[in-house]
Amino acid sequence: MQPGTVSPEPDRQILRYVPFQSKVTQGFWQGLSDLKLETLRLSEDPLDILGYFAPSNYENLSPQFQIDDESFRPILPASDTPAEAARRAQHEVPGTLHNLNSIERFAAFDKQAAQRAVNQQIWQDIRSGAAEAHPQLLQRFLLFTFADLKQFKYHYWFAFPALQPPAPFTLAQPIASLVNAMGPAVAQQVAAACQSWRERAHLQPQSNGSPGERHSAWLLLLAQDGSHVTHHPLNSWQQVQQEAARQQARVLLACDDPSASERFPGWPLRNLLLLAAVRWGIQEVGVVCVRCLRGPVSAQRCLYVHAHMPSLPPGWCEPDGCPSSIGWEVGPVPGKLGPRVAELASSMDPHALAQSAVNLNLGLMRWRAAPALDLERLTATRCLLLGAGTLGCAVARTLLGWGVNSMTLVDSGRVAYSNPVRQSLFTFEDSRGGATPKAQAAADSLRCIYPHVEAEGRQLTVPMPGHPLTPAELSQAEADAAELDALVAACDVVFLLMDTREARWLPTLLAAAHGKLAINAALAFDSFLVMRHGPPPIDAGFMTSREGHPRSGRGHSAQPHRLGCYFCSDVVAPVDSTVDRPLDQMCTVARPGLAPIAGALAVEVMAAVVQHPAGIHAPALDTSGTRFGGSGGPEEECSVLGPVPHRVHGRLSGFTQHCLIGQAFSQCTACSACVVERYKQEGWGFLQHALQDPKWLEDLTGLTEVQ
Amino acid sequence: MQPGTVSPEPDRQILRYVPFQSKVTQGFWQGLSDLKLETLRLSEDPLDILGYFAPSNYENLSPQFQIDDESFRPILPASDTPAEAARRAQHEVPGTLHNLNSIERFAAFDKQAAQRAVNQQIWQDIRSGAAEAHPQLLQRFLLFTFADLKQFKYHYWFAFPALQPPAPFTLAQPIASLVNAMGPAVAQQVAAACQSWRERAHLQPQSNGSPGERHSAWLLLLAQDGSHVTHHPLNSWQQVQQEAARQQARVLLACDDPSASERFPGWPLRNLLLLAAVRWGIQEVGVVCVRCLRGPVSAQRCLYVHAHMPSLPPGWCEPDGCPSSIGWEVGPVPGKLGPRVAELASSMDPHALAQSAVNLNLGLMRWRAAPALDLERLTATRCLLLGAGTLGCAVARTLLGWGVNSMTLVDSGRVAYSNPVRQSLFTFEDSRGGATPKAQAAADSLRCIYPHVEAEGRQLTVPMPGHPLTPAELSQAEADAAELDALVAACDVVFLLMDTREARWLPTLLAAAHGKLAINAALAFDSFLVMRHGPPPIDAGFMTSREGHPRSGRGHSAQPHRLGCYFCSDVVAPVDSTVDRPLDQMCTVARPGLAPIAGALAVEVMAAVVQHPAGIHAPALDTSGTRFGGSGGPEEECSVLGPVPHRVHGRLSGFTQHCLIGQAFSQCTACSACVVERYKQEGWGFLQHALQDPKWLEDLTGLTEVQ
Amino acid sequence: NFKTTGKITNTEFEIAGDYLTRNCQSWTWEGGDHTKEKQFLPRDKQFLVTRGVPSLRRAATLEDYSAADDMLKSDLSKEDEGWVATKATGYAGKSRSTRDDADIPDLSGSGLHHRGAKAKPIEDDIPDMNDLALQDEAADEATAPDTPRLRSTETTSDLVKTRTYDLFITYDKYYSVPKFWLIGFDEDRQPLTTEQILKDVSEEHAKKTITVDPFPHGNFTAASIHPCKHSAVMKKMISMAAGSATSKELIVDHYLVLFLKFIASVIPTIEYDY
Amino acid sequence: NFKTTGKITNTEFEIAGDYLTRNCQSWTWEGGDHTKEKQFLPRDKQFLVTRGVPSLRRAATLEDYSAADDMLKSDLSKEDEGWVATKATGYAGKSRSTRDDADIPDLSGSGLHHRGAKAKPIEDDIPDMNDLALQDEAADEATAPDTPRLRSTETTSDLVKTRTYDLFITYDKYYSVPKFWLIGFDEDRQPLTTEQILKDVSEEHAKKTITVDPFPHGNFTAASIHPCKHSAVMKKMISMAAGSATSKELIVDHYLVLFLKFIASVIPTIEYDY
Ligand SMILES: [Zn+2]
Ligand SMILES: [Zn+2]
Repeated sequence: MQPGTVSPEPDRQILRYVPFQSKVTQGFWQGLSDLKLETLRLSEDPLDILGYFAPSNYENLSPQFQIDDESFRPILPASDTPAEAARRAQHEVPGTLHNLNSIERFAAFDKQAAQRAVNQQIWQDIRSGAAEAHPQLLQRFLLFTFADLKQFKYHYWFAFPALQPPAPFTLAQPIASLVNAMGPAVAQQVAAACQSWRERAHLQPQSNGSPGERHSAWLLLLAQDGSHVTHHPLNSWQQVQQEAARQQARVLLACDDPSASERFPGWPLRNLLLLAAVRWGIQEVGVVCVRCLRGPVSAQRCLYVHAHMPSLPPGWCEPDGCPSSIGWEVGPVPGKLGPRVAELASSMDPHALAQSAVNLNLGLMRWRAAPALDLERLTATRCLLLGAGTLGCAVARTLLGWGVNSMTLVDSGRVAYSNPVRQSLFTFEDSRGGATPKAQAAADSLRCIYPHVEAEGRQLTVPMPGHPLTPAELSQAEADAAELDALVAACDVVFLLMDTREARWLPTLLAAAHGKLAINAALAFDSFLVMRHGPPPIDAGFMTSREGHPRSGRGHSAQPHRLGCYFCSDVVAPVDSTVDRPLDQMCTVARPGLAPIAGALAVEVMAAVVQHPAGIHAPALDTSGTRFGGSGGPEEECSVLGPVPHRVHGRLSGFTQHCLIGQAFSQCTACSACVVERYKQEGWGFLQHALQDPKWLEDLTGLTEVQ
Repeated sequence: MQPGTVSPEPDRQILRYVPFQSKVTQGFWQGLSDLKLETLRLSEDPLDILGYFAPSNYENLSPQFQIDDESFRPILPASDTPAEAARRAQHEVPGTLHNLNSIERFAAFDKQAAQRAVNQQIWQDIRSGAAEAHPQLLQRFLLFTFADLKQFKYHYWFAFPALQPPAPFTLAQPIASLVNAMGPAVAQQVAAACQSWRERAHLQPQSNGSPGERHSAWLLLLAQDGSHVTHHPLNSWQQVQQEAARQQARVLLACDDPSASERFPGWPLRNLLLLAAVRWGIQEVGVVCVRCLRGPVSAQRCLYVHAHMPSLPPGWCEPDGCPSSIGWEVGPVPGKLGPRVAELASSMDPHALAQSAVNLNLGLMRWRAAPALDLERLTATRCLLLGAGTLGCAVARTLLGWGVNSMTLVDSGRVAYSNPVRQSLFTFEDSRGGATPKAQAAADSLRCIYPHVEAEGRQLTVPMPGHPLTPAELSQAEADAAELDALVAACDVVFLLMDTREARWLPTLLAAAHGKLAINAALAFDSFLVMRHGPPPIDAGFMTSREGHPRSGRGHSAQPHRLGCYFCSDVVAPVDSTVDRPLDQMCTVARPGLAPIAGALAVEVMAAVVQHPAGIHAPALDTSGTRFGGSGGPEEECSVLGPVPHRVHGRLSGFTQHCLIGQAFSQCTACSACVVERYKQEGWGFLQHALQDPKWLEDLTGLTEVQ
Repeated sequence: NFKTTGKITNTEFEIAGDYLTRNCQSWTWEGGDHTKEKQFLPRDKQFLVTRGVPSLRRAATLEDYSAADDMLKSDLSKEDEGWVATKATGYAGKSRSTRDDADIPDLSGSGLHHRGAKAKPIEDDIPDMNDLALQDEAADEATAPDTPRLRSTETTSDLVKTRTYDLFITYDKYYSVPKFWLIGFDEDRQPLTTEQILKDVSEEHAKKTITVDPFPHGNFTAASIHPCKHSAVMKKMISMAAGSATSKELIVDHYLVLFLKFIASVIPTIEYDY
Repeated sequence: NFKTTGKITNTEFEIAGDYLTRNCQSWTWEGGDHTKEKQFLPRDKQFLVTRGVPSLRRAATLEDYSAADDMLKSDLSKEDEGWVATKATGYAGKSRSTRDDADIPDLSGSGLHHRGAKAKPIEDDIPDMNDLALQDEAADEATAPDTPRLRSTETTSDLVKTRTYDLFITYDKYYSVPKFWLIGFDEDRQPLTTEQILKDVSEEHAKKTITVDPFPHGNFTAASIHPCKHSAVMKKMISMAAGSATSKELIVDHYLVLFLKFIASVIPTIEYDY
């Protein structure tokens, strides 16, 4: 179709241009995804979109061409507002989007046919004068995309077609900065005229009432002596030319130049020069490549290009003689043309966004309230929740709030109709038919709240002393005890959230045997107890073997340096003198506010312990300020989250709350050295005996003698 | 088909029988529903089921025929257990269920054809001897059902076919009790033999290993002198007959009789007599209708019936001569045959079950913990929750726990990705895209938890002083203020759960203006304040009109008998000497346990106030036991739920909690008489001024002079 | 041991159940749904049952407190006060035999259309069955006269239609006590709603101790008495029974009889055996 | 009023925005998505924006504290300490101009394959485009030499590919302060993840003050600096600026310039104008 090619004159340097680097925002991909899902569906029809570029504003920065959420304006439903102005600082360029349905379509699509269609449009706009009236039309672009909406992965390829003249444009003189080419004074005049053009453009409303369009190219009329410079639109070439002849002035071409290079102008100049050659038939032209520095036009940064046009063979300018073009963007391999891929799962996948939002929100706590907070230590804590009822649900939710990522919930029950109103992880649907196991439903619910949490539910009955087992049940109980042992071994913190006292015995023992932190919460009708268990007897420096029977018959032979467990207070310990009724040996009827309070406090006690440098050995402070345990340094008193209590007793009647301290009891049936050691040595054999005959356990620990 | 009918001998009374009254348990309908949904779907094929009857056990009680969840045993997958025994105390009878797909099918189905089929089965069993071996076969029944699974409405109709002899059976002598008929001694012998039969039956395992079948009819061999009685199975008629002839003994027929009537035996005797007539060809027979009294056979209650058989025309007993039958159950209209309807929505509709379970569970609280608790007063309390964030969600959940039925949630925000882990009514799905309004999502979530709650969400911005409004925003703010006023007027309790101090001002004023209880909760990083606002100034006996400016420049002119509001403590009040930092004027970064605790406490404070006889005027107790307000009686100190606090201050650092009292401040910008009065008089005009210029408000109240 | 705790083991439950079924033959052992078998009890002795027990009066109409009840109540500590009602027959035994059967006033309002506010006139829902030529059947001269729904002067029947109950006792391993279940039927033998059942429960206990749960050995839900305080009450009753001079040595076999006496104070209207 | 509260009204925001766009022309007003227009601001002045601002270094490598920062910090009360970081350029102004451009060590590890652990070698995902006969185009003699991704000794280009940012300032009516938003792009002009953006945020503020929210005037999400403490910090900065002898009378017009100085302490790596 090209009537002929002419080689450049050998003595002149070829004019070279810096290609655009495309910049696609997440907003564009979001818009494309929405459009495809809601409107396009399987359509591959080409779409009119907009792109944006601006003169270079920063040194050294490669030129950029932006596509963003506003690029879809031409295809969005017209609002009742007037037609949008171009964005103030940028030129708005029409383009064509081909969104294809598969990676194969993306590869096989006849891109060159699409390219030829755009070439034709640009050629028409040049020849018709449309591009003189709207110079941005010279910068029409093509975009091919394939959106993998499941993986938030977007394949794309831009073309910025530059029509090929019969031979390259050449330099009549080397490229120089405007200042060097014209001298500082004239350069300042020219820059000022360009600045005036840029500022004036959008201030003039168009005839239809919409804001003025900012033209990316214009003419400058430069007085012979450089004393004054005026700016004119591109389509006034004839008049300006005549005026120049009359005034003996020079006409210069000016264009906003996205390139920051001191040696090469940007891509838009290419089609502009072709327009000058084709439309105006000129042989050479002086061009000011307009660049800014942090806003205003900078004479220092502007280039002056004196371009020499190739001679156009006869008939070359005919309408059907549309030249071919180049302008495909390079791909990820340097220098090699090809598509790119944007992987935006982390910024567009709602799951990833949720995770990020939650983490950032957690981080806010360190900002001023608790800068020393070791969040990672908390979030990495693996929690085992024994019981998924009112307390279990409340604890799990507060753990989620702290960002704790790994939770295992154990419960043997199923969701009943009366549960959801008090057990905050269940809905009516879970209770329907009464068939959903609580542990499972709770874990599922946690994932619905926060998909990243690693929550697991185990339907398991905790073997309880005093609930005799038939031979048929023994093997199941053995398996349950073994599973529970494994679960305790695999976690960092055990929460005891059951509704009977006896169900807490085995987990208390297991936590002591494995040296894990145990947090205990128990409710009465309008009071609660939240406590952490002390460190295991071995850790605490207590002798590990049972030297015959306990040393004396005295009941209060507490070890001076160890905090007690839930069962240590079965005989009234000296420090804990308050009412210590069996809080749980009654029906689980409690004021509705109690479980959320106790559950939240249980987690906050855990958090305080985890943040304390001494961890499970953290000393305890009671309400009166009395301290228990630790090696004595004042810095030990607090964790980042404040003093660490041992037992928190609260009452809704009167709205009181107190921290108390209870020492370990050497005859404790759950955490004393002899019990822990026996379990470690004998395992199920010991458990079976203890479960079947709690009295035997009392004999073993010497509690019988104390009674 | 009936070769001929013979009229009864005119001189004898016709033997009459009490029909069964069918009894269908909810378990049967549940099973049928499951079966239809999971297995039958649109099938209308007849199904084998089981029915149960027993001898009369209580006086006067009409005879019953039971269908329940075990009735489906024949069509359930065979378990690995041996064939089931009949239920110990009952006879198991085979029947045929026709479950039809629509009410029209139920009406139009050819029930008489189905009836003829059962007639044929019974006729065959009589003639073949099968009914002698298994007398329950005589009681085959038919059941037609249509299950409206959406409305839990079940149409049903039973038939207990009694084959028609050519003429009715008649009484050879009047019916009498066994004792009257045979004398007490013989009657006791007979009853003892029957008791022995009943006890022995299920003790003898069948040849296939399954437990013995309890026969509903048998033979008695009664020695001439009544000295001894033996029992024999029905199919030993020939031998027993011969034995009787040899011993000069009488053979009596015995059958378990569900009728309690002293004058009429029950339905099963009908087909049994026909069997005797057809199979044995006898003309008359003595029958013992066996009845029990609370377990054992009662000679007093048993009837003795001497039946006279109609003479059977020749050929009547042929196989193809199957008689017709009667036995359709009467419907709801007395004496009129017809189907019945069981409406089981309240016992099978999961929504109804949930409501009932929740109510029953709430009732447990009154059982021992708080017998005087006025639950209705609490559940009828209409609550307005301003804010649906961490606090709003926690409050709504605790209100659900108390059974509060009406909640309106107000919030202007939308669910963000970081919300669900801390705001317990939202899930990840709500935050997806960030488009769901919080108020709406929270209300929806409440209904998912408990479908009966009346929860409404309003997306509304509370106008705040110090946030100046442009003219364009004024009309929206006016509408918002009006809506808020209406919401406060329509509720009983307002919860202030926003995250800025200034957002609480207008609701505080509105609660005072409408005399509603306001409960306020505010969070800092690790501390919280939960308080109730005092009664409005007018209620408290404060002068209602503003007599010029406040009386003096003294800042602490608190009214002695009114508790303060949140804003009363803006100048340090004498009672409230603790730290009173602006708890909420910071970013909502709080330890995760804080919101559930404060939210739960807010509701519990509300519950204590609502339960107190003085309501909003309830005196307050602080932690030291100091009392404020009330008329002085000691009985006033507590509500059923304990002392009512004014301000509850808590800290997670150190796990402390204290109740404090703050008096009302006569220059308060939110609850003082002059402010409340001005709002009542001027409405929006006053609000607009106050919102736009908080300083004006300070001038108005005289706070400026105090500062 | 059961004397000090008020609890019994599964084995003791079996012993007491055997005693009950021997002495109160309206109670029998059953196996129920074998797929739901509890291994700690024999396959054919999973629970105790008695069916079709009549209930002639509603709890609200019962005014004949037995003196023994008051005695029992006054002796129980405050801890258990919720459990034994003042308005109940019970401990003293079969005071119901002294009742006058004419005293059934509140039955007159009940009956078919008494099944809750939702029930429309039933005729609306029933298809036109005129096609079914059964009319003449009703005239069958061998069918006994229709049973009246309430005691009337009509002499054609000596029967009465009244509420009945199916009652179950299971063993609750968690609390180590028996658990009592009831399903009620109205005068037309249709299932009672929970609300209706509550009218047969002592006012002191209605809405406090009754919950509705899936029956563990069958495929239905039933009202049950929450067992969490059973052991405490049973302990009291056992010590009182043992203390009374007339009673023979109390053995665990008698536990369920005692238990049923206690239940009778909760549900005074159902005339089951013990 | 803004001096005592640190807050500004929407009208003052407009005034300060006009001042900023006049004096720092890289900032412009825009209207954004008109369906999301806030009525309290003019239609074409909904927010301020500057695009394509380069960021040559990561925050962790910035060690050139300005003395003024330390001064500022020491003067702020404990209450605000989280807000002004020690490791930041900021109040003292354009200390960045003193930087040596050769000091870009950490860019060497960045680039195309730096887009997170999930990124497989991109070639795997790209379809074979051999069918497209474009190879010879790359040889176009009029195309300037390829821009290197990092500053190298190659003399063919004087350009560099580096991170850039689009920056926005909106008005937050709730807190009555400006709110700062940023979207980042990597060396290949592909969107940065939040984690990557955090590398451009002062270590004191990263993960503490940055949240990701929907941009109120567009259809995208962006990182933003949480505005809840802006008023307190601005109040401090205003009083310090007013106190300094060299400064002219501080008027509300200067508010956003001061605000951007404050933001520069939070995000020291982005060389925007103020
Ligand atoms: Zn212990
Ligand atoms: Zn006030």
